[in-house]
Amino acid sequence: MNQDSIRINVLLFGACREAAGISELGCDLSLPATAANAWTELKRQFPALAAFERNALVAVNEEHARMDHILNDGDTLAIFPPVSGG
Amino acid sequence: MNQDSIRINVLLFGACREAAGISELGCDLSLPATAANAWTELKRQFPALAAFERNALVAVNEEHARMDHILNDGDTLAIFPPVSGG
Amino acid sequence: MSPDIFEITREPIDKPGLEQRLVTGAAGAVVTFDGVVRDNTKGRSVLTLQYEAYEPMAVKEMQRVGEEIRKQWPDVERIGIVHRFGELKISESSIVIVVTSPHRRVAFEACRYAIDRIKQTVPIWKKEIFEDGEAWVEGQRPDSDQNHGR
Amino acid sequence: MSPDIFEITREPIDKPGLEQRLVTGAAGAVVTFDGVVRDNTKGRSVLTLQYEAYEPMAVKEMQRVGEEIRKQWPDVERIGIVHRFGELKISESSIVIVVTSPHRRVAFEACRYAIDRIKQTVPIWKKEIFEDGEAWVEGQRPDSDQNHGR
Repeated sequence: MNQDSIRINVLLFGACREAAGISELGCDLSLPATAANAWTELKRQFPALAAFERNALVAVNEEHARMDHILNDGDTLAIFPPVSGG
Repeated sequence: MNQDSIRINVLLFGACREAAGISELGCDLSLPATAANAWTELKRQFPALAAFERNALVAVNEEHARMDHILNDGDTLAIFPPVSGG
Repeated sequence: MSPDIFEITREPIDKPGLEQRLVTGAAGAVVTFDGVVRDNTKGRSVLTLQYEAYEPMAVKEMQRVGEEIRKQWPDVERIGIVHRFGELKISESSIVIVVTSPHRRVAFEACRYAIDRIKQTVPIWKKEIFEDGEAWVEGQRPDSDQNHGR
Repeated sequence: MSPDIFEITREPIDKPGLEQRLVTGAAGAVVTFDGVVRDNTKGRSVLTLQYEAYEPMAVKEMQRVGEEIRKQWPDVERIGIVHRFGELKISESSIVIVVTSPHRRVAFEACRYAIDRIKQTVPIWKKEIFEDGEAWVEGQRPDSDQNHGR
């Protein structure tokens, strides 16, 4: 890995996981990288995720985050639809 | 019992029962008779009840009632302080 | 016959059993209020509480609270109210109220209404036993509360 | 260490056990919310519900709800929140929330706040399994709710 890119861990949950057909993967991103950049890359790899364009939420390292959140090497990015627990 | 008087059953609860030192008694009242008349008679028999003059509540035949409720022969009159269950 | 439950008992209240009897297939929310004996009143240590009930009237008044709830919240599935009397130790339950409904708002509102009303209308009295004395708990006069009238 | 309880589990929730761990001597009110699986959604028969959780984050978010409660209602004695995941049958509990406090108002308000917040912030998702199909339950976007921001 060179210093112009980072590797993050991606977790998918709920309908996003089901659409992508995968629950966890590694993802390389060029710097500077935001959650939105990761989302774009994931949609490229898993086109079915495009259905969640307006609804997908993200968490970085187990904290709710916004799409403009800046990612660092080794971060865990979770992608999911609005929560529906309880 | 003649037709000018009735006999009622009286029940006392809580601090009223404790003050009177009795939980149940029969009481004869001249007609026409209200709960207030019964209360006056009870205070005569059990002077300690006077301490509840402002607080005593009544129920007639297991229904909350006002002091001007008219009593009939055989009625059950309950006398008690404000409730404090729960 | 109403499927609701209104009981007065000397025995410890079986809360899980009560809840189980009230969870219907249509229920999505179960809200339970459990009133337990506190170890103090305004800082003064309580040893036990003695509850006294006018039993038949208390059951009737609890049923009336149930009717009021069904009128105000038609979506309620089931109501259960069990009040204990006799001598109760610290942390024992004096009253358990269970309301089930399809959605949570109704169960919360109806359960809270139930305990508020019971404290106004159900003929039960309690006396606190302290280490160095005892005292009847003062109830509110009904006319001091606008909600009492009916 | 906080005496409050925040757990995610695959196993059936032990509601009486949870309540017992949270009833302190100073507690006079125990309010419990129990979310159970309804047998229908808008009239369509449900067979089971499948819950999926982002486990470590879900526990963190439940703890955060607990912190919010303690800030808003300092009189709360104890908070317990247990959320189950996996496949649940009709009338099984998906979540149990218990709040104890000296007096009832606080326990009611805090318990209701807890379930409202959990439905907004805790990363758990559910899918309804019908006789003839299945569907993820749609959550609300956080920005559609003013309370979400923090």
